[in-house]
Formats: sequence, C-alpha cells, structure tokens
Amino acid sequence: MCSRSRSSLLLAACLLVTSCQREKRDVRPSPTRLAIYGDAAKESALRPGGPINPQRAVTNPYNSSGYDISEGQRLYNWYNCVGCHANGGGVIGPPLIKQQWIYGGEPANIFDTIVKGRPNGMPAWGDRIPEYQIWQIVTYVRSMNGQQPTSATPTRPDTMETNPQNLRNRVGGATK
Amino acid sequence: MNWVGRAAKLALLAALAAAVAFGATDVQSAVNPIGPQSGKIANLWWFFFWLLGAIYIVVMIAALWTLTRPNRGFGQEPLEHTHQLSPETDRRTSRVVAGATITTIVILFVLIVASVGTGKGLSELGEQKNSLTIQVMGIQWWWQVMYQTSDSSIAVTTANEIHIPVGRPVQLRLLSNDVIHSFWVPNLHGKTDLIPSRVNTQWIQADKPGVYRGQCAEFCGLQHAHMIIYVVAESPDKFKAWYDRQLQPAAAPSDPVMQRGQQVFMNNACVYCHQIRGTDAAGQNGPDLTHFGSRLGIAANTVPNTPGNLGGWIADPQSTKPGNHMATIALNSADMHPLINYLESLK
Amino acid sequence: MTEPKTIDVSHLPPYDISNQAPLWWGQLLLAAIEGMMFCILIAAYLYVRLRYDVWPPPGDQFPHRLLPTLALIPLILSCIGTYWASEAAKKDDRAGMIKGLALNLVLAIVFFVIRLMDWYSLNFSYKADAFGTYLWAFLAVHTYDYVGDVIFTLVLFLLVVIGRHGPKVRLGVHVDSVVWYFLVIVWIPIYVAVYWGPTLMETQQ
Amino acid sequence: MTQTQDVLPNVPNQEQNISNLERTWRRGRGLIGWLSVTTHQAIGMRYIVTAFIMLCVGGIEALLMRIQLAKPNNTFLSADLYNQIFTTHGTTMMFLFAVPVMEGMAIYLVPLMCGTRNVAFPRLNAFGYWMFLGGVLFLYWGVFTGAAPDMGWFAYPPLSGPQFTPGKRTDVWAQMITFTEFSALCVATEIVVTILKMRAPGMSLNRIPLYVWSLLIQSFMVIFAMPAIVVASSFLLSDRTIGTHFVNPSEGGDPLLYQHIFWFFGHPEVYIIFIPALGFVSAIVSANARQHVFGYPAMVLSQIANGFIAFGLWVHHMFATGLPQIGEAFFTASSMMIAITSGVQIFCWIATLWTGRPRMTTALYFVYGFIAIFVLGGMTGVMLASVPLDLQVHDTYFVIAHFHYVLIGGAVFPLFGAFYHWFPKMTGRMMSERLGRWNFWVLFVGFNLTFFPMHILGLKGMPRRVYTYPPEVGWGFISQIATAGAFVIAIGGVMFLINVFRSRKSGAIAGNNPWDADSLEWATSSPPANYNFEYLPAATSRSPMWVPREERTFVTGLRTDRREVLVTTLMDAEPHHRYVLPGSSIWPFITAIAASITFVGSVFNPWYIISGSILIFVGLLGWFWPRRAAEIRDEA
Repeated sequence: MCSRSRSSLLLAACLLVTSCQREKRDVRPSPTRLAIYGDAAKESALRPGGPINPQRAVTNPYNSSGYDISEGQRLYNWYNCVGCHANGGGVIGPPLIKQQWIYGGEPANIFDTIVKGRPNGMPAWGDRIPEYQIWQIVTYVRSMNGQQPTSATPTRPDTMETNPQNLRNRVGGATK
Repeated sequence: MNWVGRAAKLALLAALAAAVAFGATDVQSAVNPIGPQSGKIANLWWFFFWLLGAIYIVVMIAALWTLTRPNRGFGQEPLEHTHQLSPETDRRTSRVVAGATITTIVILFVLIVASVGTGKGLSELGEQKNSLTIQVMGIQWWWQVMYQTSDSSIAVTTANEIHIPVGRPVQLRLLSNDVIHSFWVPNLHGKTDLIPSRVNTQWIQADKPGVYRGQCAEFCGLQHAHMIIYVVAESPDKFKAWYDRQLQPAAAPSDPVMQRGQQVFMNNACVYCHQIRGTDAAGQNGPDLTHFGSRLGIAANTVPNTPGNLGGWIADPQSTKPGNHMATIALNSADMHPLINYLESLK
Repeated sequence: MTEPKTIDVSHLPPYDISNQAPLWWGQLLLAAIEGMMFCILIAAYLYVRLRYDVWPPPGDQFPHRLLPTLALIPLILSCIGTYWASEAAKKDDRAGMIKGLALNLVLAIVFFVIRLMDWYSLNFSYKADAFGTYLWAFLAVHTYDYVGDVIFTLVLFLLVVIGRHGPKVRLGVHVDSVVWYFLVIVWIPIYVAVYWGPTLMETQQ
Repeated sequence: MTQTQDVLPNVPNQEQNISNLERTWRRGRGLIGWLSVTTHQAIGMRYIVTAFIMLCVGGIEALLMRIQLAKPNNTFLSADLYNQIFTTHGTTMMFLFAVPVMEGMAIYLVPLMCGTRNVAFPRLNAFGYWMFLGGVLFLYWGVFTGAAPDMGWFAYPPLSGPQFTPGKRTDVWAQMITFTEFSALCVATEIVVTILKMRAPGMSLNRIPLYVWSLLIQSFMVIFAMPAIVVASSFLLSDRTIGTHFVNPSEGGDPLLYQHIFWFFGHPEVYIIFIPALGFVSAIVSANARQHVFGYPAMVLSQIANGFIAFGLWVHHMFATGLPQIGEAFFTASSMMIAITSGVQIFCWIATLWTGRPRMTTALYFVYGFIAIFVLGGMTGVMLASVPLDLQVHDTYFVIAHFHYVLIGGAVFPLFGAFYHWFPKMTGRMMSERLGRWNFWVLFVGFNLTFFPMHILGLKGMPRRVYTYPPEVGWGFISQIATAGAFVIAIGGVMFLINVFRSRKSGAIAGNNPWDADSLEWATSSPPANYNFEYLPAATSRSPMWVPREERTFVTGLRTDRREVLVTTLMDAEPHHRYVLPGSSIWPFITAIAASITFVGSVFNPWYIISGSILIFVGLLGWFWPRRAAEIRDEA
C-alpha cells in the first residue's frame, strides 16, 4: 500500500511542479534594472588575453510561464516590434518564426540581439526598456517558434487572424 | 409565542437602521441623485422600496400569524385523524389564496408599467441637440477620455477624469479594445458596459457642480478594483476655461530643473507609452500626460495626485497597483526629483 | 383483521420490447439533450451570421451544395433499415434484424463517404475565422455523434449475427432506432442552416 | 432483520422471499464491491456527503473573502489570490454543491416516494456520481496547482479568452463544467424515467407527491438547460486549445453571444437548484401541519409554469450591455411574471399552515426561515427585474445580497430543513431538536447579519468582485458587520455538523414514520433495506400513509431471485410489465475513468478526444455486453 501511495504522491508532485511554473503570476519583477551591455552573452569565448572571469550564465527567468508570455505578446505590440517583424512573418525586419537564426536562436542570443541591436536596422533597446520586459519579449518570441510548452502559449490573440500560431502551422505546411 | 413579537420588532428596527445608514456617506451612492437620469431612477427605487417593503411586512405577518392560532378550521374535528379539511374551510381558504394571487398580479403589473415608463423617460432625456460628445475607452485598468468636436474629430484627450458643464446633457460613446468593462457613476446614471466590437452610448447630466466618483462595474481582471473615474461637474465658464487649457500643448519648460526632468522623461521608456503634446513624446499605449498636473489622481485615481504619490508610483508601480501594465523603470534619485517636478508642472 | 389487499403481477411478461420500456424513454431523453445542443448551435450560427452583411468573410469560399444534397438520400433511406430491424426485434425475427441492420450500416457508410468528399472541397480551416469555426463545429459534432452511433449499431449487428440475441440485445436494437431517427432528423435543419441559410438571409435584406 | 412491513398472511413463504431479496440486492464487499455498487441509497448518500464537503470548502473560501474585505486597503489576500478564491467559491457553490446535493436527495428519495426498488438506470447512476467526483477532483487539482480559475464563475470572454487569461485556468473551469453537466444529465434522465415509468400502481398523475412533481420539472429543466452550458464551455475550450473563433470579437465571434448562451443556461440553473427546495418545503409543511398541502393543482401548475418561464428571462442578466430597449422591456415583464408562480406557492403553504395544526419541529423552523428570507429575496428580485433599477444595482453588492437571499434562503434553508426531516429515514436515528433550534437561530441571525447590510453596500456603489476598496467611500463599517455575520454562519454550520455526527450514534431510535408523514418513503424501515420494500406498496390516495392500515394494498408476484421492478403506464400507473434491473457492475467506474482521461487530456492536447473516445468505447463495450448469467429465460 505504501509504495502505491508513494508513487501517487510522486505523480501529484510532478503534476504540481509543471503547472506551478506555467501559472505563476509574480507581478513584481526582479531585478528591475536596465539591461546593460555587459549582461549579454558573448558570441564566442575567444578574447584577447584569454577569459578573465567566467561569463555570467544568462538564463531566461520566465521560461514556460503563461503570464509572462502574454505580457511579452502585449509588449511585442506596445514597443512596436510588430512594425518591423509583423506577427512573426517579418516585413522590413527578418521573420521570427524560423530554425536558422543569423545571430543565434538561444534565449541568451535573442536577449543579446534585443539589448545591443543588430546592423541593418535592429535598434538597441538595452538602456531603454527594463531587463525583465526584454526577457518577457524573448519568451514570447520563443513561444512563436513553439519552443515554449503549448499549455503556456496562447492559441490566438483577440486580433485578426495573422497570428504566429497559424503562421507556424502554415510554415509547417500542414493546413490546406 | 412572545419571541414572535420580539422577532417582528427586531426586523422593523433593522429596516429603520438601514434607511438611516443609506444617507450616511453618499460619495458614490445610487440614492443620492445629482442628475435627471439618476433622479428618475432614485424615485423609481423609493417607489419600489416602500411598496414591496409593505408587501413583505404583510406576508411576514400572515406567515407568523399561523403560529399564534391554537385551534383552527371551521367546524372540523382535530386534524390528526382525518388529515382532511372541511369543505367550509377549504372554500374560504381558496378564496383568500385566489385573492392574494390576483393582488400579486395587479401589483406586478403596476411595477412593470412604472419601470417601463421610467425606462422610456430615461431614453427621452437623451438625443438632445446642443449636447457635448465624449468618447470613453476602457483599457485594462484605466479610462481614456476623448472630447469630440462637432465634426466628430478628437480635440482633447485626457484620462480618468471627465469635466462636464453643469446642466448640459453629455453623450458618452463607450468603447473598449480589450475586455468588457462597465462605466458607472451612480450619482449621475446607471451603468453601461464597454464591449469590444460594439459602441454603446449613455447620456449623463449633472445639475449640481461637484466631483462625482464612479468605478468599473464589470470584472475586468487583476486590477478591476482600482479602475476609478471622476466626473467633475463645473459651471460652463469654468468648463470653457478648462477646455481651452486642455487644447493647448505643453509649454516648453524654462526652469533648468524642469528641463532636466523633461530630458529624463525623453531618455527613458516613458516615451514609448505616453504622449505629451508640444514635445516629441507620442506614445499611444498609456494615458496622455500633456496636462497631467491638473488631474485629481494617479493610476486611474487609485491614489491622489501628490508629488509623494507620483514618486512612489514611478519608482515602483507594482506596489501602488499590483499587476498593472506600467513598466518598472529603475531611475536613480538624481533623475527622479526633476522628473516629478516636470510632470507636476504640466498643469 | 381484514385481509390486506394485494395486486398480483406474476402474470406480466418479464421484459417488453416496445416504447413502454424505460430504455426507450432514456434514448428519447438523450435525443432531446442532443437536439437542444444542436438548436443552440444553429441559433448561435444565425446570430453570428446576422451581425455581418458580407458572408462568408473574404477569403472563404462558400461550400458547394451538390455533395451534401446528394448525401441526404442515403441518410434518409437508412431509416428504412432501422425501422425494419426494430420491428424484427419485437418479433424476435433474427433474419429480419440482420437484414435491417445491414442495410442501415451500408447506407450509413455511403453517407459518410460522401461527407468526407464534401470536406475536401472546403477551402477554409476551422481556425480561419468565425465562418470556418461554426461550419466545422456543425460538421465535427454531428460526425462525432454519427460515428458513435454507427459503431453502436455495428456492435449490435455483430451480437445478433453471432446468435447472442437475447431480450436485452433485441431491446437494444429496437431502442437504437430512436437515436438513429434523431441523428437523421437533426441533420436536416443543420443542412438548411449551413448550406442554404446565408443565401436565404441575403435575399431578405 | 427488522420487520419492514406488516405480515401478509395470504402470501406463501414470506421468509423465503425476504432472504432471497437480501441476497439479490446485497452490495459487493471490499474495494471492488464498493466501487461497483448501483443501489440508489448508496449513490444518493455519496452525492449528499460529497456535496456537503463542497459546501464546507465553499464556506471556507467565503470566510477568506470576507476577511480580505473586512477593512479598506486590506492585504490579507493579493489581487490574484482573491480573484481565484471568489471564482472558486462561486463555481464550487453553484456546480459542485447546489445542483449535486439536490440530485443526491432526489436519487435517494424519488424511488422511495414512487414505491419502487431503484432508479431506472442504476449503472448510469453510478457513472453519474463518478463523473461528478471527477469534476470535484479536477477543479481542486487546479486550485492546488495554481491553475484555479480567476475570471469569475460565469467566465465572460474576452477576459476568459486565450489572450487575457493565460495558462490553463479557464480550461480547468470549462472542463470541470463538462464533468458536472454530464453527471447532472445522467441523473435528470434517470429521475424522469423513474417518475414516468416506475411509479407504484395507482399513483396516477394527480396522486404524485409534490416533491416528486418538483423533481420531474427540475429534471426536464436540466435536460433542456444543460446543453446550453455544454455549448458555452466548449466554445471557450476550443477557442483556448485549438484557436477557433467562436467568441473572438475581431474575427466574427461575439462576446455577447457567449453571454446569451451562458445565461440561457444560467437562469434555469438557479431554478434547477431552487425548485427541489420547493418540493422539500411542501413535504415538510404537509408532514408538520398534518394535512396535505392546500391547492394541489395550483401548486403543480405553478411549478410547471415556473419551469417554462425560467427559460424566458435570461436577458435580465444583460440589461447593462446596451441591448435594444423593447427587448429589455419584454424581459422585465417575464422576469416579474415568474414572481407570480413563486407567490402562489408561498400563499398555498401559508394557507396550509393557517388551516393545519403546525407542530414546531426543526424542519418547520427552517421552513419559516425559508419564507422570511426567500420572500425578501423575491422582493429584491422584482426590483432587479426593472431595467432602470438594474442599471444602478447590476454587478454590485445589492445583486450579491439578492442571490444569496434566494439561494441560501430559497435552497439551503429548505435543504437543512429536509435534512432534519429525512435524517431519521436515512440513518434510523432522530436528530436533537434542541440543538436543531439553536442551529436554526444561529444560521438565521448570522445570515441576515451578513447579507442584509450588503443591500446597503450595493446602493452605496460598491461593485462586485473588488478585492479591496479605499477608506473614503464609507464601505468599511458595513463590511465589518458582514464579516462578523459570516463567522456566525460558520458557527451555525459547525453546530449542524455536531448535530449530525452526534445523532448518527446516540440519537433516539426513529421508527418507520417518526413524523406521521404521508408519503410512501415512510412505509418502509429506517434506514430502508437495499430493496426498499418487501412488497411494493400501491398508492390508493394522494397521501398513502394516512390511509387506514387495512385499506393499504401491496404488489405481490415479483420474482425475488433477480432485481425485478414493476413498470407502469404513464398516466394512471397501471402495471404494464416487469423489468429486470442490472446488478452491481464495475464498468461504470472504468468508463468514468476513461471519460476523465479524455476530458483532462483534451485540455492539454486536443488529440486526447480521439484516443480517449476509444477508451470510452472499450468501457461501454464491457458495460453493455450481454452476460449469459443475466439472460432472461422466456418463461410463460
């Protein structure tokens, strides 16, 4: 009997953990500082004179959090990313729903791209918008690519139909 | 059966206490009408209250009376054996019950006529000629107020506060672009929902100058409780002065502290969401701050508009109104002070 | 003490295959529940339709009417098979039941094949817009019920074929006709609302 | 074995019959036996106990909300936590307590009152309970993993849509509704077929007890109202999991359409909760006034009228959404008309008490409490029916006061009265009358202390569902009174539980008919055996238990070696044929597990609908597969 209860507790625990992350609503961001250049991940470890101090691991604090993905979606429209990248399909700017990224597709690389900006028109948002909002936008961009759990990713916004979830399917070529 | 009398006295006392408590503070009260609309509704309310209150007392007396009558029935032996009414009792009681039902139907008919009549009266108060048209948009947890000119173009944009001239009918065009809100200033009129994909209209009019508080009445998310709007009714000339001031763009600051404050405003994320006419800040996501200094409250009137509250709000919006959509920007204290002075100077 | 009065019921049959059987009433109530759900879906579709003057919205091509109209014929004919099987069930006539159920199943599958062909001709997905959503809702919910009942009839058919047609199974065959009649009858208003509704409403404007 | 009925001298081998019945209707032993029980007393009791646990949980949530609202700018609960708690409170009370407890009482009492041995579809009954339990577990799994719904118990889109409620919160709510409406529809179908087809011989339509009439009407309302919530919750679920546009305002859907469909179910739902309570009051009044309720045809017709009009007044929930004026006037009239049907019934009960000799049992106390509170709730309801007044008080604390008056006053008070009335029948023990009176007065005072001030709060402009309020609006003092009242109600609830647990063990022994009541459930022993009656009673009058003993008639000739019941015709209940009910079976539990996997899975991945349906098919195959043992031999 005790083994059965232990396994059921284990099942309940892991059910608990997965959905706790998706459902958390910590409205108080921390830290609230602006993202400065030093934070971003370097493209390569080669440095004149060798590494001085180990590079701070930049991890996405909002991975698979439903609330922060929807905040990222709002900020994606408020800071007018939609102006250049449309809803992931790309207009002036490159599309954001793709496998090959010019400057790296890992969360740290996308964070670095947003903080520093990139040639050919990507502005540097580093000292403009707070760091936690950049991470929310990074999480939303990855949810466009399906790299966030589907239970945390909204299936559609309340806007017209050109949203990433459908583009992703069309990019996959499934629907008619 | 003395407790019956005591219970009845207790109920009457409670009703009287309730009537007294109504009028106590009437900051946002439906029974303290200011305009003709809320006046009609308040009259209808008191008519319903006294008529239905009387009916309630009568029914309660009838119900409690059944306990005080030891033997009953007209010429019938005790019920324990026959469980059957004598035809005499049966006929009398059915007459009483039929009478009560007919009275109920008549009273309900009177109530229907009164309420539909008031409804028609309310709709006639609208559709008047020299009315002022204001567009009110509910956005998650604040109100955007846009004054329309005669050719329905937007002249003045402000937030969380509606100034109206006393005695003049005002048409509110209510719309929303996110969730369903509900515009409700009890002293002026009932509530009307703001629904995406739909434009609802409501007519209000204030007969006495004053500041009338209203609140969003349809649950709209985390900060539904702090979506407060003030309707400031003032004399027509004061309103005209306010309106002309609102038309002016913000004057360029002369004082060096103000200039430093404006520079801090321009350099940070404020410009992405807020607009100050007369400067190149033109963000449309947040409230228009051109005449921020003249407003009564901050963050949809969650806190009064004082420099101290403004400082607390800018430093950490999530402590004043947890869950709202204002960004938390880390400003060092050297920048904060001039920014507050600059914003408060935008009268 | 006088004799307490008794009603002797031992002479009554131990089961009855007719519309007096409780199971028959249960199926009728199931049909009422499903019918109410489809009525609300049709009302919702007409509500959404009346809010727009351009229907279907640009980019969606209105479904052809030929295939669904053709599909109606096998659907209605399959009722004959059901009626035949339910009458045979009353008389415990195994051959009649087998023929009735077989006819019902064959026509049901014909209807289903025509419907699948109709689905390929639709050029909008259920995620395109409200028009696509409501249309696919009708088709999906009716098909789910339809397939469920075809499988149920198939199981009854196999039971009768392998000889296990006791009173309970015969009652099942008789009572299953109620749900089948319902599925056929409910498809007609949906067919009219979906394929003819928008054009009928345009003519009134 | 207690003697359930008087001995019938002219029937041979009575002892043999009783031992046969004991064996055929015995419940299985052990866990598998417990899971596969299909007798109506067991399943009815499970519904009632689970629903009462949900009442206590909902009560705790209410206390948490009241503590948060006790003083202005309180920080006891954060905004998000408060939203979760008020939504879970509403959802638990409406879907997991009110409807299931009325169904539980119906499943327990209807077969007894109709003089039969079990409900029409025993295994469907078991399946219904497991689905209800699945709903309870799924919602509270969501609550404890942070995915508690936080968008209000009627989940208006676009707030409950995919963009404004991230994560799986609305999905948990919508899928919990799929669970509970499945169980409600199962129960409604059984109750209708049991009442229409399995009544005691002689119980023609004008001899059906009033409680059974109210259940028949409630079940038909469930059958025609629940599909609306099936459609509404499926709209939300498919919009959130596969991205359809049922209620997306910018792609053709309409948020108001969701409101129409939801409230087309919503208003009949509150009558589904309230009409069985009218049945309880009729039964208690006729037992304690010692005469059958005055104006039987008036009562039945007004309940039927109540059932029909309830479907015609849902728009009074949407007066503030800017619908056209004429439409709203129609719904004002229909909303006020329904006051007539409730009024007629109140007058008939008062007339019964007026012309009877009321004996003040605790149950009758609760009936008087019901009349006092429900009639006031009816008055505020009439106020809310008028459009101009509703514009002022809609979505405020006035509405909260109104629906607590009609739901707690109208349904929970008669429910407590019913429990005091039928506890002796269910357990064989009497509940303590003295503690019962204390319990009534504490609940009555606590209730009025909590909810009457809320009328004033509503008129002073306090909107609904606000997690806090500033000090300058003057709601603080009245909110404190309400919070104090809420704790008094909690004390009343605890007193009730004490009375229940104490009386189960040490209450006075209750005979077959402690209240000398008139309906058939008092003909058998307390608690009734699994087979209810040795010989099914026949109904010779509207109050069969008040007929002198020698004129009572019984049904003989049913076989006792299998679970046989008598099927009678619809109008005059003439015996038509015998019907063999299935025995205990584990398959409803297995099918319920399969259905739960389908529902829970389809929230996370829509393909579960297909794979889950195959599991359900296997469960149903086992359920309906004809067993050789149960084959009914064709004897003459």
